[in-house]
Amino acid sequence: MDLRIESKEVEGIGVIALEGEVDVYTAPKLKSRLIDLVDEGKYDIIIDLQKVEFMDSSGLGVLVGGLKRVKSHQGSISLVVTQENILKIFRITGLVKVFPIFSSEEEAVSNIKGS
Amino acid sequence: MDLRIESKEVEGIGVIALEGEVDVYTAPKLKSRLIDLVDEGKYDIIIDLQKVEFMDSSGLGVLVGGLKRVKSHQGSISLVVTQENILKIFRITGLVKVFPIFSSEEEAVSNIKGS
Amino acid sequence: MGNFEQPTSITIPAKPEYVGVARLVIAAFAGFLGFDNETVEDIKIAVSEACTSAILQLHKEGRPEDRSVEINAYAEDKRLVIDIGFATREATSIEKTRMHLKERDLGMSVLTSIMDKVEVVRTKDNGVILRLVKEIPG
Amino acid sequence: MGNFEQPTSITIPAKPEYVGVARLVIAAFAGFLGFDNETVEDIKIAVSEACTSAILQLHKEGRPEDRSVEINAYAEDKRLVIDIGFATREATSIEKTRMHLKERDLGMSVLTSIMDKVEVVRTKDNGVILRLVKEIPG
Ligand SMILES: Nc1ncnc2c1ncn2[C@@H]1O[C@H](COP(=O)(O)OP(=O)(O)O)[C@@H](O)[C@H]1O
Ligand SMILES: Nc1ncnc2c1ncn2[C@@H]1O[C@H](COP(=O)(O)OP(=O)(O)O)[C@@H](O)[C@H]1O
Repeated sequence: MDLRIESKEVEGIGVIALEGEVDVYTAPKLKSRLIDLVDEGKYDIIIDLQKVEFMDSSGLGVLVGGLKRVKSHQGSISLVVTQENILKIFRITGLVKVFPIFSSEEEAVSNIKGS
Repeated sequence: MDLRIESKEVEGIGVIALEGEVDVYTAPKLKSRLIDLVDEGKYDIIIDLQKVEFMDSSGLGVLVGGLKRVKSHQGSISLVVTQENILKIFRITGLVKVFPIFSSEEEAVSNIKGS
Repeated sequence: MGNFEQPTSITIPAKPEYVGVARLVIAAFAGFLGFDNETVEDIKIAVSEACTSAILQLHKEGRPEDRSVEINAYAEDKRLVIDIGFATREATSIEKTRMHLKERDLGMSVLTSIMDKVEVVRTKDNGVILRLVKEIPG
Repeated sequence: MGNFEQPTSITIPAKPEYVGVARLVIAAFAGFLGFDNETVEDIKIAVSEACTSAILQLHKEGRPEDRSVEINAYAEDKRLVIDIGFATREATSIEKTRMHLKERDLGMSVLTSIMDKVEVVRTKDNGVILRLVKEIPG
């Protein structure tokens, strides 16, 4: 198992789509991709987790770290999550209150554009 | 994982349907069920392997042992196999030439009745 | 089905890329014991957290390349017990381990909410075991 | 993906009900290395054959309850190596093992047709290893 990361730009927003497993081995990849985006000046970021099969706190930690980074530029991180097992760890850890979670990329985009 | 064994009678033929895994742990269960059938006077037996997820030589050994038993009573063992991975070990071991293999219970029954 | 009271033991190098192996191994074992798929997924997360914690602690102590993590899984009194053990270099290891777990607060909250019990046990020779316990259904 | 050259090691009690655990563990490991599902199924059968052979040999020697089988899986030169090791009681163990394998002719024909190489290796202390080798695709 591995983590595949694809980034694209939608209406000026950085969108990262993940596929695979996010754990202590693969999370550093995600971290450096997030840092790259922020360095490119993308402070509103959507991370699409719909194809993530497994995620533990190593992944959550990177998301929290990324959030700190974009917040220092008045930015935001929105998540797209549809699988019950992934939603669950955001609930357990209380991170559902920290990240806005959407059920599709389009919803996340229009929420950022609307705000 | 476990092995579930169901037996029934179809037109006087003993039919055993297996579900699960047949290995060194579960094969003895199958062996004693086969012995019971032979003791009951059933010498033409159909073993339906369609719901078997895993089988190794421990399972094959029991089938060969059962065949020896029924043959001493001029009986037969017919198999129902539809999954490629299960067919494969019968091919590897040359047992496709030892057991008549059918793709449904009905086929196996009418073959026995016809012969 | 067997009772699986004797431990199945897995030893992995203390490296991040092996945590996924440990997860799958324990998932397989939990499936054997009759846990449903959702709970198996939860147990995978718990094992991942515990192994990650062990590996990160070993990395902090240095020279992780020759270190390993030993996982023992077994059934006891209708409960699945998963022992994640590693040898630390220091006598104060158990306190360090507790501190280390507390620092990883996200990981700990995941771990404790998934498992019925999480313990830190000291063994002889500065060994530390993270013991995860989950009741077997039915 | 890691290179998995350091062994992942699994120790199971020498009892029939644990062979299924060994199968699933190695299946998980093989999946990690990039084998496709069909080949993973084949490797499961091979591991099952080798563990069964080891366990049956130990049972013939008696007192199987305190015996165990240690399985080491690792990648070496683009090949998956699975070592199924056990300690025998007799010095002639390697010949016994070869004989035992030959007797289990169905098991051996399955094993050798699935794996690229099957070896019996003697270790110190009357240990015997059944070494299964399979090329990693790609
Ligand atoms: N596995 C983890 N468990 C708990 N908290 C974590 C974990 N990983 C990171 N964190 C927390 O998430 C935040 C981000 O960590 P990290 O990803 O290392 O980014 P950074 O290096 O930018 O701080 C940190 O505040 C850290 O406390
Ligand atoms: N695992 C096995 N590998 C190879 N051959 C086997 C295996 N198990 C059984 N056999 C062969 O299949 C036949 C049936 O064996 P078994 O199931 O023990 O029945 P029985 O006790 O009636 O002989 C035997 O001839 C034996 O040689």
